[in-house]
Amino acid sequence: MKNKMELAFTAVSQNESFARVTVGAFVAQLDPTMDELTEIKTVVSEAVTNAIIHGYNEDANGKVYLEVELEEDTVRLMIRDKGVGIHNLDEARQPLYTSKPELERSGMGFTIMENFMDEVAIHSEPMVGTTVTLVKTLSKQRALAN
Amino acid sequence: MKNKMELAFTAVSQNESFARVTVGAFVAQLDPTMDELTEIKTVVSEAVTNAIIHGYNEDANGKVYLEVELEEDTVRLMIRDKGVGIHNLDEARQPLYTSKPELERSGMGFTIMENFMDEVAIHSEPMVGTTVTLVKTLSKQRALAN
Amino acid sequence: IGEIQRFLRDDGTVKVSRSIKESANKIRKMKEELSKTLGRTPTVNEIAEKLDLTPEEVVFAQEASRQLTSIHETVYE
Ligand SMILES: Nc1ncnc2c1ncn2[C@@H]1O[C@H](COP(=O)(O)OP(=O)(O)O)[C@@H](O)[C@H]1O
Ligand SMILES: Nc1ncnc2c1ncn2[C@@H]1O[C@H](COP(=O)(O)OP(=O)(O)O)[C@@H](O)[C@H]1O
Ligand SMILES: [Mg+2]
Ligand SMILES: [Mg+2]
Repeated sequence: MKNKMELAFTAVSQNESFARVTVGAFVAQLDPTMDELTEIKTVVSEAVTNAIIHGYNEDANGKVYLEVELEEDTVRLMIRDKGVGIHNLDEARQPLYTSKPELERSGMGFTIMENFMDEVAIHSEPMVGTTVTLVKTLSKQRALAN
Repeated sequence: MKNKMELAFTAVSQNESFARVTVGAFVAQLDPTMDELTEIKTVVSEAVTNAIIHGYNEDANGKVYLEVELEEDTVRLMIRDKGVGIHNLDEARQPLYTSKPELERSGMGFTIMENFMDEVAIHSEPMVGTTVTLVKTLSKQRALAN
Repeated sequence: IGEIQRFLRDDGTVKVSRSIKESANKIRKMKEELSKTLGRTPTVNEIAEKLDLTPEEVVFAQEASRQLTSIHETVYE
């Protein structure tokens, strides 16, 4: 069976933790391992923080959009903002690249997403916004162990 | 500051627990007491279950819509479905009234909402759907204790 | 620091923060215990079943406690 949820929330950093719980609680239905859960919550943090800090420059009038789809053992995440967009996507995806070194950003957000997820797709248009789509198939460790 | 979230999810009963926790995690930002949090999660269960079981007759093509707004110490919840609607609202709100006695429903959903929340408003139109709006102001017990 | 003590004080109006800390500690211990007995990381349901919580509540308690810890660290910095 397919199960889906869509979420929209105010672009303020206190909602990062809320987004982690919401996605984590939804994905919990597929019974991931605690490690897989941590990985998924981590990529949610990275993408949501990017939307708030980069997309909206911390303007609380912005809204962050999040979608999660579960089908069999696969989790499909979509994080979207209607913010400033990314001019040079190749540059942005480079490890350690950050456009905001003054905020002590690590420049590792996209690299972390690529490490923890099976698929990472980024669509962005300047002044329109950015959509990050992330896919991960869970390991079914428990099923194998039984 | 005002903080808002909007959620939509597939009308299946396994999402009831997800909805409870999501609303709980959002409201936790106001640091409620355990009792207040339990009350809020309980009314979310009641309203979401009503949308799934009564509104959509458990048809998983339906979607449940949920909104939460936080402002100062006040929580405003809105639970909406585009289901069959309620023909006789006065009757529906009566304690112990249920249109589905065969499911062993208690008929106490609306009564529980009225007991746990400060305001309960129900708008419903046959074949269009039902919207339940619930408001609760938290006690500020912590502030008083200081 | 006084704020945190008040925060955690047991005076009948138990704040979420306190109860969450207890659940989160139980989750952490259960995760360690099950990792040893199973020889792999436990799943969310395995922990939830042992602690009589829903899987969603496990996620919430873990995250809420992580947030409290970061508030705590900010205060003591
Ligand atoms: N949602 C977004 N909107 C606009 N720009 C973004 C967005 N996400 C990422 N970027 C750009 O991509 C860069 C790299 O992102 P990331 O790898 O997460 O590093 P960091 O967030 O530490 O800067 C950011 O510095 C920013 O310039
Ligand atoms: N979202 C809804 N859509 C359609 N009918 C509803 C909805 N919510 C409640 N009702 C009607 O109101 C009645 C009373 O609801 P409630 O007090 O929660 O009791 P119960 O769910 O146990 O029947 C239901 O039996 C149903 O007929
Ligand atoms: Mg980043
Ligand atoms: Mg009911």
